[in-house]
Amino acid sequence: MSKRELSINEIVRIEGHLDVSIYLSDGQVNRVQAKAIEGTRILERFLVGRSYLEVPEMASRMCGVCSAIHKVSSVQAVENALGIVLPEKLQKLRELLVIGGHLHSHVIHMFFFILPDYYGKDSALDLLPSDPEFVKKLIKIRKIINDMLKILGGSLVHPITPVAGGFAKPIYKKNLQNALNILKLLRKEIMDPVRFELAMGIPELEVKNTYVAVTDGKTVPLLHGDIRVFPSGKTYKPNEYQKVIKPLREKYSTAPHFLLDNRETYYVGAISRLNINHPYLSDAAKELCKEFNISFPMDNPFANNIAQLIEIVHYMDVAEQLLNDLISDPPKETRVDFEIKAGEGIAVTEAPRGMLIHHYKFNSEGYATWANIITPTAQNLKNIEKTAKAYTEALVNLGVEALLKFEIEKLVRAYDPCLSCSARFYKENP
Amino acid sequence: MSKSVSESVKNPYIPNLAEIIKIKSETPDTSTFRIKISNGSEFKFQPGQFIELTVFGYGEAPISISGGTTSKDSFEITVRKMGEVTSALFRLQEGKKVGIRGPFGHGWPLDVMKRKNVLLIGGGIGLAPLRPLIQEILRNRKDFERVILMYGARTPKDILFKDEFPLWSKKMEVYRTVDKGEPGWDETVGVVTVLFDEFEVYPEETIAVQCGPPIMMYFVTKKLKELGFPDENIYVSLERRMECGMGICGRCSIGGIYVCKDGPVFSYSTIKGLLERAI
Amino acid sequence: MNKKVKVGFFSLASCEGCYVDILNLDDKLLDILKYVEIVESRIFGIPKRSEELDVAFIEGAITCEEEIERAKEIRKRSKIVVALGDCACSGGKFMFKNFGFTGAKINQPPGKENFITEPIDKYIKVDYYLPGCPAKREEFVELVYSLLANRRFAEKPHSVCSECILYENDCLLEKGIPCLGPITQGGCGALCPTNGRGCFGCRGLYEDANIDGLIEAFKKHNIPIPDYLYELKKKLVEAAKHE
Amino acid sequence: MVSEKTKPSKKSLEVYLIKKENLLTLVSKLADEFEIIAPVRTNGSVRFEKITDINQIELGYIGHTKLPLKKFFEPPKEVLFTYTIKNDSVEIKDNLEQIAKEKRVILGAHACDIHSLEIMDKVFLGEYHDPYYAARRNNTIIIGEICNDTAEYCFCYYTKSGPNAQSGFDLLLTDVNDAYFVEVGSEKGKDLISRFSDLFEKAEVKYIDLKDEKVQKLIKKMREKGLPEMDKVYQDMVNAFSKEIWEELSKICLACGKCNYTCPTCYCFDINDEIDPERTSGSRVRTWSSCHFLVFTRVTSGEVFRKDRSSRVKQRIYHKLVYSVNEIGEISCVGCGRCIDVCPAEIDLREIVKKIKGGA
Ligand SMILES: Cc1cc2nc3c(=O)[nH]c(=O)nc-3n(C[C@H](O)[C@H](O)[C@H](O)COP(=O)(O)OP(=O)(O)OC[C@H]3O[C@@H](n4cnc5c(N)ncnc54)[C@H](O)[C@@H]3O)c2cc1C
Ligand code: SF4
Ligand code: SF4
Ligand code: SF4
Repeated sequence: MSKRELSINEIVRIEGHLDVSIYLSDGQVNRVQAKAIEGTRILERFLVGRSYLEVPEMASRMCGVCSAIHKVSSVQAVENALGIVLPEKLQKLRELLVIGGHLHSHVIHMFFFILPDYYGKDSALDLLPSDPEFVKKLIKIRKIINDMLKILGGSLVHPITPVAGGFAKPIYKKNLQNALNILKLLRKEIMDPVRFELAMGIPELEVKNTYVAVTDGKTVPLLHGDIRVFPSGKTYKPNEYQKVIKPLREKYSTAPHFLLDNRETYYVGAISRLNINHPYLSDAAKELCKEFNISFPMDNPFANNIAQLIEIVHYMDVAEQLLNDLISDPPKETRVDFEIKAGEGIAVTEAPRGMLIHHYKFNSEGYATWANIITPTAQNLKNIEKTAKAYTEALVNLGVEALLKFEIEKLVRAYDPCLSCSARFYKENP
Repeated sequence: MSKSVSESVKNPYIPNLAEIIKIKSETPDTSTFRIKISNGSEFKFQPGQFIELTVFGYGEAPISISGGTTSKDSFEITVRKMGEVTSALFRLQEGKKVGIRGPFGHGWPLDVMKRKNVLLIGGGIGLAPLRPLIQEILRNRKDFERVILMYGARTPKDILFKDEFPLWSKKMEVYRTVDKGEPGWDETVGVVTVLFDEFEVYPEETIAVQCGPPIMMYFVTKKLKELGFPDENIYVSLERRMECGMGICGRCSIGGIYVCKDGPVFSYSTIKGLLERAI
Repeated sequence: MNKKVKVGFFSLASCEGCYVDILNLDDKLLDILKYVEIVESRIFGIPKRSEELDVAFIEGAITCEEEIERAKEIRKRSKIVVALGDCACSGGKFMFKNFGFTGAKINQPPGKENFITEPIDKYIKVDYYLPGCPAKREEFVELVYSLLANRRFAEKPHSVCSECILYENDCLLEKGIPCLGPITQGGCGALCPTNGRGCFGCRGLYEDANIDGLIEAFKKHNIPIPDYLYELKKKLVEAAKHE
Repeated sequence: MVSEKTKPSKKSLEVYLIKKENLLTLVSKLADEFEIIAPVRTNGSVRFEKITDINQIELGYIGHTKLPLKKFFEPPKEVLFTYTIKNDSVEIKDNLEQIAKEKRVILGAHACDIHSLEIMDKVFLGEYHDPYYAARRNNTIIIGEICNDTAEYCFCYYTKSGPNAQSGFDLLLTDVNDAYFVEVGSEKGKDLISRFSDLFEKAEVKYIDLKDEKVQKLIKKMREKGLPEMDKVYQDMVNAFSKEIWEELSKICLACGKCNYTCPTCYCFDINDEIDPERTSGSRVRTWSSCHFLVFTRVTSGEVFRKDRSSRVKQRIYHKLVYSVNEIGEISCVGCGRCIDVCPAEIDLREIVKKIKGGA
């Protein structure tokens, strides 16, 4: 009997700390554990007792990569609690900001975290000597997106402008015009790298998964919609999330794990969004799917990356549409008035890495009395374990165990995990 | 007042290039640098004036001229390694270029001291601006009556201009003290003011000039007043933060006067009348 | 400069926003790489090598034993340690992080009723601080360049307000929006107030912070006084006693 | 020093009229040659900016801009010179050459701001000449404007710097309904008129009266504030130096420095070097500083000469009303009210002086 444990410590090029342990005996894969080893920051605890003004600021600090969506989701949950309804145009501005954040995050993930894998390099910077022009192009792309984020959010990490009731600062027509110009520039630069990566393809691995994403039956929604499960087709209202999404504490991890209905692992992320909402992709995104023979549903866990690339194109189209709308008829107000009162608010949104839930209760003075945040990566951990097990088995069967460590890292990375936001429980001493 | 250097270039903010021609270590953290203006122009100054010293790549700092009255084109500064600019200066070797603006300000009142007793009081690096005055006095020794130097340093190692003291002692009375003695030190131990017990002074006929840390000047002045010195017979050289040296940057203002252009040497009667406390 | 400076990037409990913001330097980052070699960084994809380092940048607060050990290990092999960002500098979540959890009872993690996040300098010596949430990327460049040029890293001994006025912003206090600008150390270019939102103090206290004065100013503008200001005051009074 | 509010003598003064649309024409013509700096409304408040479009100009704004005109003469941050270090030699390149090339017109300066520049002149062009300031002053044409109304914080009447401008302008406009009444204050101004003579017409005497009426109205309105005359409080201030009031103020002053940065006559600065990482080139930069910061008087040994906040609160106010009289012969408050407007602690110079006069 040969029992052993293969551990992969501190997977690089992901956001946060994650170890993976694979327990093998006699060529059999017994168990795979995804262990969030992030020191705990128990953010919800910080939120309790804070005023509605501060809650989104602190919630934004869940994650430095996708701070835009955390900020906006948090603000949205606050607004729900206080009964604030945003005028349509401010809503559109919010969406624009979030798209900026998604583009920013997808670009980092696809070009800086994923790309080196396919080159067999440690770091995107290692590509510098062999292909400086390419690296410079990637950097230029980021710069363009950064310029856009700056216009809409006021800062690149932890955007400043979204506040309960709207925006902290007016965003003028000329700002929007600038953003539109920037977007056009982006389109010019980004299509080559997107095609390049789509052409590289992904490892073969078929695993049937359950996919969960926000849906509204009209678009690929980011900020508003119901919770849809695929393939079952079951749909839940945002305020029903606690009925289906059930937390599970694993002793080996500082992050909570989640199961659907207490039994099923599920996948959230770009792949789920598109498996569920692909009919509503923009024309250009659909074209691209055709060009690369992409059809839905995709059942390869690595296909999340393909979905992210498709999304880059889709989001640019949506952003352009939004900008054109807003430029032709810019928002007149910056912020709507509201009164502070007790209430409970939930925001179910789509972060770059998948479905995100912010849920707060406030007392009558506007101080948070309860908070719950469910991040995409935490929801994915169980599915990471499931697919990593399947992939390990496939590799062991192929007799390429030597590649195991590298390939499993690659698989984990395909999920675009973000540990700093998922790990929020205190690490109990064993 | 001599403004030769600032006049030779039109813009008073632009330093004149100068060369370090000699470095002499005085104490573990203090050295004397002899500096020569590069374009060969004359450098005239009065004892007590200061320059703005640039170490290129680091910045500027006000430094008193510590010697060289007799030379036409070079002078000395004695600098303690303290912060950014001064530390950078210590990394330079002979032959390297620095920048000089100035001289700035008003020096010691030599005319007032003539035919009087002179009491020089220095503390630490504060002896540096007194040195050109001492040199001047010794060169024209007969113009002055009794000349006394009181000097305090932290330890015997920290005493500046060690090899000049023997000569100075020959031509004037020298009293030294250190805060912390060590084996071999047979002179006084204690703060500068204890040296007042060593001799007798005649306040009316004596001009007292002092430079040292603010706390020293505070106590020395208090003592001088106790001894009966009239305000007009007490002079101090003040230190303040300064950036321009020309009374524009506002940093060295004390109750309406500027240490840089109105000082750094002041008669106690001037600063005593200020709204703000100067020492 | 002939030999490149070896640096490592590490993160403890944090959101990694500081690193993302350093990535946001974009082409300026390439300039820095002329002088700097990144020998260890998870986010740059450079795995643990346990080499000796010239400079270690540590992001994140300390929240558990492992992180204390990790910080000590990094300190041991680094000539210079830089606390990067508010989490590392102050324990995170801005200056009010450890102060007064008002309102409802807090869910305490089991067995750790007095759980608190700590700045790294509680456990190791820190040579430089880059405050802010996230740390300001331009300031990161400034620090790297000062180290290269053997210069002192310039302190920012002024208030956020003094930067706010340079943008000719209308003061938020006048609009009834709470702003910690008057007691917060500048250097950020008053980024938040300029974008219409009150300063949250992410850069730590301004050296002459007048907390009482701010409380008075809030009162004058009918702004409810956050509890943490009183807590902060208590802490400062205590700290002064210890001096 | 401006001592009395006299109205312009009807005979000796050259006065013109310019139609409002002609003023715009004038500005667009000047724009070919000069940078135009004018009041512009952004986010609700008015600030002086380089304009790119004459429609941005907002003449007739009431009160003050947040930052005064000093930002164009002593910028918040400016490079004085740059240098390169090569082997053993150093080459210095003075930025003055660049500055000397700029040509600017400032449009819409109010009386208090115009006078503030005259005060700054005494500092920067006094015993020592600051060539950077001098170059900018030389390069700049000032077209002032008489205020249409006084604002909450204005008290220029009590500092003898307004509401009429006596000197310090090249041209001075007064809005007289459909046109501006134009007074000439300098050779530069005269020059402008003769170069663009087709845009101006001779003003009838009645316009002098119109202007005078306007100024008198402003004076009347301001006098209702009942403040002490600031140039006559010197002795009271001197006597009040050790009064309790400063201790009280130091409790609420946040030492934030906004009052210094916003004041048109606060000029204190810092000088530092910035260099490249290879230490081969650098620049000497000057930045604004504030006497409210501890670092203002801190020297390397760690000594801070104005450590107590009360001494710093005092410094600014005494500099304006006392030290300035010793240094340049006049008070250096022009009554613009900016410091009162921007102070988060709502510290009000006028109230302080009133209290002191009242024996506080
Ligand atoms: C009139 C006068 C004469 C002086 N003479 C001497 C002397 O002969 N020998 C000597 O060793 N020291 C002298 N000093 C003190 C010397 O200027 C400071 O030690 C020096 O400025 C420290 O600069 P730094 O860059 O090394 O220190 P840092 O602390 O790095 O200073 C940074 C900057 O702060 C400013 N600064 C700091 N301290 C002072 C200060 N005391 N005065 C003015 N600006 C300051 C300078 O602009 C300097 O560039 C004198 C100071 C004054 C005002
Ligand atoms: S908005 Fe905040 S930072 Fe700006 S001046 Fe007001 S208090 Fe200061
Ligand atoms: S603006 Fe007000 S609070 Fe700030 S330093 Fe000036 S007087 Fe003090
Ligand atoms: S002191 Fe205040 S009122 Fe006087 S000129 Fe300065 S900013 Fe204006």
